[in-house]
Amino acid sequence: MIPLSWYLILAAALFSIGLFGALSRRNAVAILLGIELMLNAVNINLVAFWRYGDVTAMAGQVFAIIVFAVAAAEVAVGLALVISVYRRRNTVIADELDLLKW
Amino acid sequence: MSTELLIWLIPLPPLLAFFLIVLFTNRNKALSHSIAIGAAFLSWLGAMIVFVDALAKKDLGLNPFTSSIPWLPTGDTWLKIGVLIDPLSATVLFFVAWIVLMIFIYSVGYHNFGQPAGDHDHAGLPPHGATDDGHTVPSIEPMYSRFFAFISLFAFGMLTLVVSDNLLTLFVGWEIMGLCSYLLIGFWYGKESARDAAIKAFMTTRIGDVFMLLGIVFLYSVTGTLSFREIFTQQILHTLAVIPSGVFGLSAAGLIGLLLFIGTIGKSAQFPLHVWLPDAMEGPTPVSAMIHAATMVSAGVYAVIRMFPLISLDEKTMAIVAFIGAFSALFAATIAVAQNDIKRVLAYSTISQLGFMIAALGIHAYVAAAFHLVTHAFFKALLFLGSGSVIHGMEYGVLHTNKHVDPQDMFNMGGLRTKMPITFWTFLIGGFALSGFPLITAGFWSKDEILAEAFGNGHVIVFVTLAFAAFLTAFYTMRQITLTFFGEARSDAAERAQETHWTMTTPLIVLSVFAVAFGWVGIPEDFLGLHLSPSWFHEFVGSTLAARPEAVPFNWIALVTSLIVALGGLGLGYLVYRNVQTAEQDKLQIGVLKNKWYFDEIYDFLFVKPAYWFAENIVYKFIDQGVINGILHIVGPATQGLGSFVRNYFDLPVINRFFGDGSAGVTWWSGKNLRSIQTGRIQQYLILSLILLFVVGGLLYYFLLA
Amino acid sequence: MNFPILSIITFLPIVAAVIMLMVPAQRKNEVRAIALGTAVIDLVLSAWVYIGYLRGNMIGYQFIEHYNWLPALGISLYFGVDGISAPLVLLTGIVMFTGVLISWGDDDPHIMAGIQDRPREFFAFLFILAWGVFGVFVSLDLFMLFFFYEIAVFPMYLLIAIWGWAQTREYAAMKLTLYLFIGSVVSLVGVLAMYWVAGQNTGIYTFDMLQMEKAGFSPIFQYIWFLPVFLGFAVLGGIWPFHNWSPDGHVAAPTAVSMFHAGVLMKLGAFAALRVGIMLLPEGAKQWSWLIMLFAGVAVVYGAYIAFVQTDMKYMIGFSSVSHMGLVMLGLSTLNHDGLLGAGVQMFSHGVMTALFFAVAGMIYDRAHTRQIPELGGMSKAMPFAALGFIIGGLVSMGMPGFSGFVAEFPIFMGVWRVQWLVAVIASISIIITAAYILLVIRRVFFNPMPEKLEGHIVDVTVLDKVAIGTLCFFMILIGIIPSVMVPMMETGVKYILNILYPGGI
Amino acid sequence: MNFVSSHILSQILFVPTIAAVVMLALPSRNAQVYRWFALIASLVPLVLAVILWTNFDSNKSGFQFEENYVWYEAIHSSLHLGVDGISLPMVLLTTLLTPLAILASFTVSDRVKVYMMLFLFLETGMLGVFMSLDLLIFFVFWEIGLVPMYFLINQWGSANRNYASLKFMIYTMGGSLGLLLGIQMLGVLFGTYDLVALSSRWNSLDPGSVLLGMPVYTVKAIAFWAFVIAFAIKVPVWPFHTWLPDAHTEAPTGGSMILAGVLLKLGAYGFLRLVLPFYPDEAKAFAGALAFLAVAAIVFGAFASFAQSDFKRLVAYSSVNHMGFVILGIAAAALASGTTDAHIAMNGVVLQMFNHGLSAAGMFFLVGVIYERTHTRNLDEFGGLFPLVPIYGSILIFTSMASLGLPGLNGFVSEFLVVRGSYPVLTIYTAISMLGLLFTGAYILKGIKSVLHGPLNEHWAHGEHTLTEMNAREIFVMIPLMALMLAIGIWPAWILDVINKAVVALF
Repeated sequence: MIPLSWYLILAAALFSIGLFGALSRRNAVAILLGIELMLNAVNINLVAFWRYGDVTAMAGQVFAIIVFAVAAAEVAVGLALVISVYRRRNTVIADELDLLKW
Repeated sequence: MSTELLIWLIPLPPLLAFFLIVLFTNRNKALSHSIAIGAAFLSWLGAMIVFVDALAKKDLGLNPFTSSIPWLPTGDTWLKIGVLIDPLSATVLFFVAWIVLMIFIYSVGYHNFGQPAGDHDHAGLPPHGATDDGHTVPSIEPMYSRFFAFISLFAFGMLTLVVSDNLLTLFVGWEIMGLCSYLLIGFWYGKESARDAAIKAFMTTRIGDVFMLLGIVFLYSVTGTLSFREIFTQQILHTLAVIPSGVFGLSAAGLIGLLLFIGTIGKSAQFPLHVWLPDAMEGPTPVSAMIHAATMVSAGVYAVIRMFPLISLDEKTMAIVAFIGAFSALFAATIAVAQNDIKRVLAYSTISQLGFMIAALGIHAYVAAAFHLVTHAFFKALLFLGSGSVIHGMEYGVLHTNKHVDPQDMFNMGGLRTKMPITFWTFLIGGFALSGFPLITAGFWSKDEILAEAFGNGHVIVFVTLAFAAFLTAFYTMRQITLTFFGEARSDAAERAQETHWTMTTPLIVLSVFAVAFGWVGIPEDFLGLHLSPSWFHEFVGSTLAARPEAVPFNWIALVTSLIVALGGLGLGYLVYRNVQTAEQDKLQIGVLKNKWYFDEIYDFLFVKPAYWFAENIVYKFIDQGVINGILHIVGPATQGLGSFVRNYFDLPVINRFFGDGSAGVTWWSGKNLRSIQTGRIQQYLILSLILLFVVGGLLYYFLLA
Repeated sequence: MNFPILSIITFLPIVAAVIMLMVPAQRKNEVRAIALGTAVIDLVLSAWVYIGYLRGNMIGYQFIEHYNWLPALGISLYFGVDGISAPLVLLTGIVMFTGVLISWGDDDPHIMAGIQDRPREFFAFLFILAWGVFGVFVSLDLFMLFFFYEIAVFPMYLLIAIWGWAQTREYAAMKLTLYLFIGSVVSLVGVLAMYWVAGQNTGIYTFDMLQMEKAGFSPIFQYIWFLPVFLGFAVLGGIWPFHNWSPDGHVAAPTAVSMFHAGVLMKLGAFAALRVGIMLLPEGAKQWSWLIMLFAGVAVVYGAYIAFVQTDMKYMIGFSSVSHMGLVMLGLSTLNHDGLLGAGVQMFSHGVMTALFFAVAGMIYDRAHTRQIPELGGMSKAMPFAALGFIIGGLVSMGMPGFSGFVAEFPIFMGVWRVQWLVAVIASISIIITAAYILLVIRRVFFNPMPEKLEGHIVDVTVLDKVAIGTLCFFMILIGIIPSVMVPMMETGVKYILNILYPGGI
Repeated sequence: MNFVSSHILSQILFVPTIAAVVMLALPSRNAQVYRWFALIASLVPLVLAVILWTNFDSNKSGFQFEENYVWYEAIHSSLHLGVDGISLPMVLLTTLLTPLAILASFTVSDRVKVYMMLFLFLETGMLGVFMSLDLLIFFVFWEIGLVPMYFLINQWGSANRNYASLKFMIYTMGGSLGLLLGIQMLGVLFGTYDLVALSSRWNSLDPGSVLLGMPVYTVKAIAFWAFVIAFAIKVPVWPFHTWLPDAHTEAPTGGSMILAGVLLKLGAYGFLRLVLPFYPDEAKAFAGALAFLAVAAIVFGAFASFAQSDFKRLVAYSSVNHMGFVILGIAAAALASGTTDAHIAMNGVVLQMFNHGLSAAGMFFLVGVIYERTHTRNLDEFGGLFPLVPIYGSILIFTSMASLGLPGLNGFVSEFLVVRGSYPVLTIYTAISMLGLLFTGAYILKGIKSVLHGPLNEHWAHGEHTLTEMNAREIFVMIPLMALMLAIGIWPAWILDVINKAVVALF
């Protein structure tokens, strides 16, 4: 069957893509998408380890499900933030949102 | 009552009198002088009884009356004090008691008891007289009671000194007299001159006393005792004679003797410490008599006679003694010639006469010295009291005429022979005794014995000096008598002078009797080659010494010399001064003599002024204020400086600013410079953290896994 | 003793503080009354503890209380006093009581004595401070000790910054707080290290100091960690060269706070340094005692010299505190019977004395509105009782026999003699300098003629002030004349320490 | 009575303090109350001291009436009291002079209460030094004595009091620093402060062994000088004496009386009680230096006194001169320890301490009497006052003569003994010190001369500042002093054989 390393490579690739997206895109929504990709990369890892590890232990799947929940919540919060920012500032460009600047 | 106990009691009545008068009766003059005279009389009575017992006792010299008690605990032993009556002290006690009593009685009159109080007299100054129905009459002394208190204490001192059996109590009496002389010379302390004279007397004698005390201490620490009889035992004397003292190659005995003798020099006003005595004339006349005749100066000689066995151990010391004595005798006589103050003449003659005694001791003429001591005491007391009487008479005249002239200057007197007969005759007797008028006067016998001893034992120089001094003595005595009593009155005061009160004349008479009669007890056995009964005095007093001194064989030269000097001096004096009217006509008013060889000035220049200067500038200003305090005053500023230095140059800058505020400053600065990386761009932060992640990971990988 | 007296003493102030904060702000006198009542109760209780310890058999720790707090980490409320902490508890009670009296404040406008501005908050913070102080002295649990230590430090900032001397209060408050927190952080690291290592050695992870004493730290560990722990706490003890926060703090703080600060807080540092540094790391202490002695010896002379040149009364007292705390440290550094004994007594003696000093200085400042010694004078006429108090304090401070100062300093010097006589000789110089500046300040402030601009402005001290002064003087004289009211119990504590230091006996 | 006899020392010691505390509580506003209270309170110790004297067995050497109380057992120091033939006269002197000083201070009107309290505290301090057989207690009282005296000078003194009082205090404390360290060293070395135990063990130290990293003899020499300087400043020995004229001159009359009468004795007593028994060898070795300082004190003291124009300073310097004899005797005793010379010298020393206490106190009081009337101490402004104040004059002359050492009065006996004791061992020094004796006469006479004698200064004769005669109170102050001077001068045995035994046993 397919060795575990393939899944891990896939997850790493997916994570890197997501990371690149989060770092490079200027659009806040795109950054959010990047983060989502990273989360899902993690999910792949979790499930893969479950499958190849002790099948009776449910921890992997449980964690994956928790991650789904977190991701969903995060997207909701994230999009809400983006929308409210857009309403105030008429932009979703991350670089222009430097309120934390000194 | 045993004699010993009686001896203990003799000094006490005057002491009690002193305290009684000072504490209680000083307001009441009559009571005061009665107490004082009563006390003197009691002492006199005791002295007489003791004297008689002493005469009665077989060989008193070997086992005298003595008794002693422990006084000071010194480690395991006690220092004893006690009384001793041997022939010498018995004799001295005899004349002291007599003269003291006489002086006490005399003082009553002298201080004008019974006269009204002065108009503007006040304590501390001699009475100026009071107006009484138009005339001015002598007024009573304001400090009358005090005077009697002082002389009582004085008498106590002298009696203590005489009866004491050891050097310590002798010194006690000695010093008490020193105090009293200070108080009495300065009796009229209101007068600058009297005050300074008093201090001069005290300090000058104290110089001697200090050395004497040193001598006593030396003696005590060598022998372990101060009692005469224990010191004058063979082996102690021997040890003293052999131990070297390490000073001037003297033996211990020599040095001790010398130190004690210096004390005598001070007390008996011998050269070079004679300067105080003439000034001491500032005191009232009875005081002068007290100091010069009966007590203090005699005390000096008495001490030397007392310690004779010790002093005579070392010939060097004896030579010094002889020299001092002889020199003083001549030196003082020369000064006396040129004095015009009736009392000063007597003062210098005292110095000179004491010189005779000292010189006699210096040549081992023990008995002669003692003899002259006694006779001199009598006739010198007589002379002083007489001069006092003269002055008193003159003062009467001065007050009466209200023309002020110096009542003591002999050139204001003259012709008093008729005005004051008793005074004149007694004074004449005294004067003749002083100048050694042959055969009848006591002075002749004693002085002759000294000359005889000097000649007989071959001390030619001493003999010649003393002979010349004796000549001068006779000369100035006659000068004095002539100027005072003969011729015509030189001033109204002298005109008006009158005989004094009986309380003053009686003592004169009594003393004049002794001045004549006392000589007879000492007539040498082989006088003029005759074979008389042995000289009682020589036997008696001589027996004091363990080795009884031999009387010198009779010698014509000595006798003739003393006759010539005495009569020649008297005659010449009368001839020269018979008709001298004023001081200008007196050929002998030579500056150097009149100014006493300038000794006061020399001493003042050599000792007194330097002492003041040293004390003031060196010791006080320089050492204390300058050096010591100077150093002390550095400490405070030094602490201040160090403190502020630490605070301002270390605590504030280094610890406070650099470390304390400095650390805060660094924090602030670094924050200020680091804040620029706060871009606020989320992605930059993420990139940074990613880089950091890789760096840390790399490091961990490198260090931990590899 | 089942009656939880120590915890009552400790927690009473914080309770009172809370209650006071509930009182409406303008009801000043009620607030004051509550404060005074609390202070009195605490004084009585602490005296009870003291006497109880003295009357008891005086062995080891008494009045033990033990409550779990965070069992998982081995943290517990573990209270108890020994011969050294009992007097300090009493000291805290005294200073708290007198401090409240001093800062009572009446609303007479031209005396301006005490605290008129927001007394409610003032007393609240003061009592939080007291809470912390009591806690440190009584806890036998290292964590709790640290906890209370921090609690004691933080209100100082507010007290000084709000009620302090307007000119330097921000600066001083900040400086003080930073110094102390840095110090405590440094020692915290050490504390945690001890916690872990002790846990590793024994298997039980606990902050119980009695346990940790037996943890058997390796000499090298002790050698490394002694200095941070000791110095970290000693900063609060004002050890040279980390003393500089304290004079500024004293000067800026209001009177009562100065009293607390110099009287108690500095003892807190010394006490913690002793309890944690020396008792838990004895070997390290032996290794490093020379350095501590050096610092202390310098502090003694150095403080005296600087105090000598101060013209500001409070600065002078502040530096004299540096000098006297230097004596405490000197005593601790000797690590022998006499030295530790002296240090213990000196903690108490100095606490009372310097509290008195600051109280009087405050009274004078409230009236004359200056602390510059040259501008003062004639106070003995105006306020004789204060003058008497200051003079007695001065005599104590110059180590005059018959007062507590001598009883304290003499054994310290003896202890130093045993270790290094040279230090004793040098340190003894401070006695003279102290005498000099004390006498000078007494003369200038109290006996010199009063400057005319002060004439009529100086009114006598209030009854409350007299009570405060009297209380403080009483203890100084009592101990000076009858040392046995305190020394024996100090000695038990010292013996305990000596057993830890020299298990095999000396 | 049983209690009294068994605790007599502690009663003598603490009665004044208790009285002072009671006085603090007295509410009265009336100064007279405090004066009389203090006087009576100070008479109690005097009475007890007399009882002590009568019950004292002078044939026994060593300490009697010993008492021992716990004081500071943590450092092995206890309140150990006791007297022997040396301390007994000092106790008597102190208890005698304090009431007199208080009586002399009746004219003080400023803050009488405090003044009297300070006096009573002072008495306790001084007595404690003389009674204590415990080194630490000795030091305690030694220091305590300073404080009241400081405030007496500083508060009731005259113009230059600040300088004088500070100098006195700091100088003495500075001096006693060495003493403090020395005491600590002894305590550390032997773990006890008991005098008797200490001196024996201290002297039995092997001189070869090493102490504090130094050979024992070095340590001893240093400690010796530490002690000596402490006491020398107090005595005072030349050149440490310059605090004395200032302090004495500025102090109030009563203060000067106590200062000269008793406080100076503390130093000398320290020499007798501590220096000689603790450092016999060092004392012997350094006796020459000590004698030199003593002679310097005698001679320079006399000269300096002679140079004064301030009456009180003159008297103050006379103290330097007289205490010089004490030190001379001590040096001699150290040099000749064990011999009769030493015993005689020591007898002289102790007696001289007592005598100087009497005469100096008297002199200062007399100066105070005239100062209170004329408000000047300048000798040049007096003159010829004798007729105005005959009683005062006579008393002044009497006292001056006592202090001048006139035979028949007390001063002579002690000086004679001292000189006698030191002559064989210190011949030259003794001879020189005689020069000082000569100048003693000079300055005494100077004082009398410029106050009493000479032409009357009319300024005091009439007008508002007419000089008034001594009043009964003042005469009563002098009577006991003069009586004792005379008694000792005429019959010294009564006090000397108390001293003698102890001296023979100790030195």
